[in-house]
Amino acid sequence: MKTEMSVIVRTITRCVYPLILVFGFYVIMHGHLTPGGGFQGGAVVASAFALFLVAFGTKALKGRLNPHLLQSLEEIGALAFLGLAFLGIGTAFFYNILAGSGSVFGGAVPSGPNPGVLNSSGTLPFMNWAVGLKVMAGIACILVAMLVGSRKEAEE
Amino acid sequence: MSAVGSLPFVVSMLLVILGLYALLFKRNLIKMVIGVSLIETGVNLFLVTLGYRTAGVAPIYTYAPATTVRVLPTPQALTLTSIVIGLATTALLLSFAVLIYRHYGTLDVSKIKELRG
Amino acid sequence: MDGISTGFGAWNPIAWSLLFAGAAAIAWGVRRFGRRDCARGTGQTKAFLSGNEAPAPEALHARGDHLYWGMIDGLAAYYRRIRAVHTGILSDYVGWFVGVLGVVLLVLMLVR
Amino acid sequence: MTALANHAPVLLIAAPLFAAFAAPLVGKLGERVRMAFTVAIMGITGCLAGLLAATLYAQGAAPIVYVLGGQIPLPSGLAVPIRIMLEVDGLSAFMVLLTALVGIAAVCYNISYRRGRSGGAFYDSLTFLLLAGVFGLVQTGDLFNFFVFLEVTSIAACALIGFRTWRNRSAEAAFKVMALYTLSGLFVLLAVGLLYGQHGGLNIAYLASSVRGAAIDRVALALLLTGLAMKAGAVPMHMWAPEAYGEAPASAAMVLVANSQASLYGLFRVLFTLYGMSIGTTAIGWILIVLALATIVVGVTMALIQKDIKRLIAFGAVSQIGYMLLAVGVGFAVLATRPAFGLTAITGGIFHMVNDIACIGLLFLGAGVIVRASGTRDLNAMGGLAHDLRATTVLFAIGAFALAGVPPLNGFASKLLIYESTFQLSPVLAVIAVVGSIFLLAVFLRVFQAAFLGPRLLRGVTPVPVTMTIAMAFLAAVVIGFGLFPGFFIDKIVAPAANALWQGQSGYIAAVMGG
Repeated sequence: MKTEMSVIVRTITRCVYPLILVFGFYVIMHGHLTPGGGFQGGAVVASAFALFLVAFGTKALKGRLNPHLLQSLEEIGALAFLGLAFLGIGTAFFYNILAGSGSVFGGAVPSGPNPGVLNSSGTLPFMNWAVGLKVMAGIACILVAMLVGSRKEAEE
Repeated sequence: MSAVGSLPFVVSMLLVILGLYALLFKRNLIKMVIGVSLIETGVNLFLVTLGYRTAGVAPIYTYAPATTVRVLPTPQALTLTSIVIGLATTALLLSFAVLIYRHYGTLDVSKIKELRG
Repeated sequence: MDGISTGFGAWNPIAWSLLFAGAAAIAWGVRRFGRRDCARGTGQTKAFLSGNEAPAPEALHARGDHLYWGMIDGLAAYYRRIRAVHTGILSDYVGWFVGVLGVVLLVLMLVR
Repeated sequence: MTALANHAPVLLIAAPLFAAFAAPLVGKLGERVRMAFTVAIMGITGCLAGLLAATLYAQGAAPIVYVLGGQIPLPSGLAVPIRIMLEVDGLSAFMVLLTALVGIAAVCYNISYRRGRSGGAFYDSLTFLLLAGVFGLVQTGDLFNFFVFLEVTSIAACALIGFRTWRNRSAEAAFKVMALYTLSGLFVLLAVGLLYGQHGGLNIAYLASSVRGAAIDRVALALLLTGLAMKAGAVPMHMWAPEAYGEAPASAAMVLVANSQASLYGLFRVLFTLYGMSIGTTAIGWILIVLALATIVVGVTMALIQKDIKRLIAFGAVSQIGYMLLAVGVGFAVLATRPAFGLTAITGGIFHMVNDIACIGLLFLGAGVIVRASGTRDLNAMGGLAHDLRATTVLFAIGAFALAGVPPLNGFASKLLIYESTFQLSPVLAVIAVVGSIFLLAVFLRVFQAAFLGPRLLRGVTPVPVTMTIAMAFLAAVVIGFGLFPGFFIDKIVAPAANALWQGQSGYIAAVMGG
């Protein structure tokens, strides 16, 4: 496999890469206000990784995207999601304890047309972040695994 | 329901049938994965269409006046979930296709039949 | 006593086990009537094949394919067809699936 | 204790899910820590399953409803239940116990399965993910979440089938099974969409109260029936099953059979609870009976000619699915007239589920031990393994004879119920079922003779870890216990499940909709 693509692609990638990341994090952060959320934002961020891999080849991967770290991040994201669901166990699993409580993300939502209150929805933004982390790391893992390929084991 | 209103249903069923055609008659594993994705797209389109209301706005749009008609959020939630699941299944299918190519040296489905009889 | 009744018959595993144990005890009693002077490893327990030398036990083991070959041979026509159905090709599997779906759909639509 | 019992339905899903995500992280602390962790979580899950079942049986026939993210009980006065909910009735509790049984055996067997090799943490992770999916599948009261859990089990199952990436056949089997699972899942989703469009709800209880058997309902039923029957492995849609069970590692094959039975549970739930009497039951019952007879016949006859020991047991597992389908098909065919033998048939079919999973699980674990110890799967190369694997020989024999229905083991008790009840609908059914059982005995006598008896043919048979034998001994204890005291177990756990199918529809609806 050719290691990297032409200079045009590499330059454009350098320009667009941070923008994609920012947009992805925006989608994750505003998941409770606008269409989108953890999965969509995570997929956007992961698409930046995909662009990086395609433009610079697998060799540039070394030292930048550590698959073991990505795996751990994915599991931490999943565990965080599960933990947030557990927070509501006093009432029911997934019960939103922060909504309307006045504390972080506990703001009241005005009725009628409004620009959207970022400081609302209780545990949902945290769940979006957890899912976003999991999807980002998970898709990046899949990409790396598919590109690098699994090593052949000579056992059994 | 008008003829135009039922068009999305027709298209979604067409997508399902196209996908089934790909699964039944295409010999390349990658094309079969595409067939599975087509069926999935058809079903997703069907679900989204179920919740659509004429001139409705997205149910999460905070600037919408209170009187506006909104589309049903439930089918959209279903579709999103189904898209996420579809991503996982497609990734898994493609990974297995990569493995099969590595072991068998071919992607022709009629040659990948060590397990038979 | 624990048991189940099927409305047609009854089944009591404890009673059955006791009966089985009784039968086993009787069999053991009968076995005791056997001769005590039979000794293993001597000529008394050796297979007699018309005076020929018996093959090694490894060669005598009935392996997987040696069992029921007669029955499988008798059902050869059936097995030829049923093995041909298990092609191992994914497209055929999908075909069976869609075919069954069609039949079920037809039956459900026709039979009210 | 009460609080724990209240939350038991969701904790049963959350605990294995937690283990699935945490296992690779815990695995970084060392292999022993991870093993202790998996055993602890499985122990907790088993206790929760027992607690849930005990709570349900203590409160009588009414199902337990658990509402995610909201107050329990439901806010009353709702025309349409909107929240995601879990609903546990007698049949769900039975399946929960069955899954916990399988999980305990699988985790015990896994302790030493990947010791000292790579990927053990991911193997544990996938096993727990599959278990979480099955727990969700059998408890959910929501048709869309049923689809979600179906797909969770599909993904975890196929990852387990293709786990041994260095085997070409594993990749082949995993690809085929994944494609078919996805297809069946999408058909189920299409049916869910049709029902949603027709009735405007996804809750099973709500849908059950509003389904009237219109044309759309019938199309949805056809899609659900075919999709779930395929995931259960009914002939002629069974070809994936021997590949999946045969190529998956031994403990995964056992959990896969539990997964197939969970799909069968879904089929029963759809037929009896969702549709019930709103459609003509006779025609559908006979569709199931025809599928079941084909499954029994093709399963046992194909098992007879296999050379690969795991593939052979896999065909045996396919044939056993036929007995459950036959019994419940008979029960559904006579649902309108409700003669006494219908309930007997359903009782037999459901009792056979747990008997089947214990025996088949024992056989798969035994086959795993054989393959690990001897290094071959070819039945023709084996012989005299009883010299080296004494405990495995005895345990394998118990499993094989129980599956073939030799008294006084558990397979006989459930098969007797199935024979005698199906005989009253049509003697032909019972005759085919009995002949299938006899063939199965022949199949396992062949395996036993070829693999265990005779002189020692294989050199260098390695001893197996003791935890594998413990897992098998646990299942063998279940086999013998259920065989010796069938009346007790039928009374305690099978009868509530059978009643939930036979006349539980109104109670299931009332638990959510009220009144």
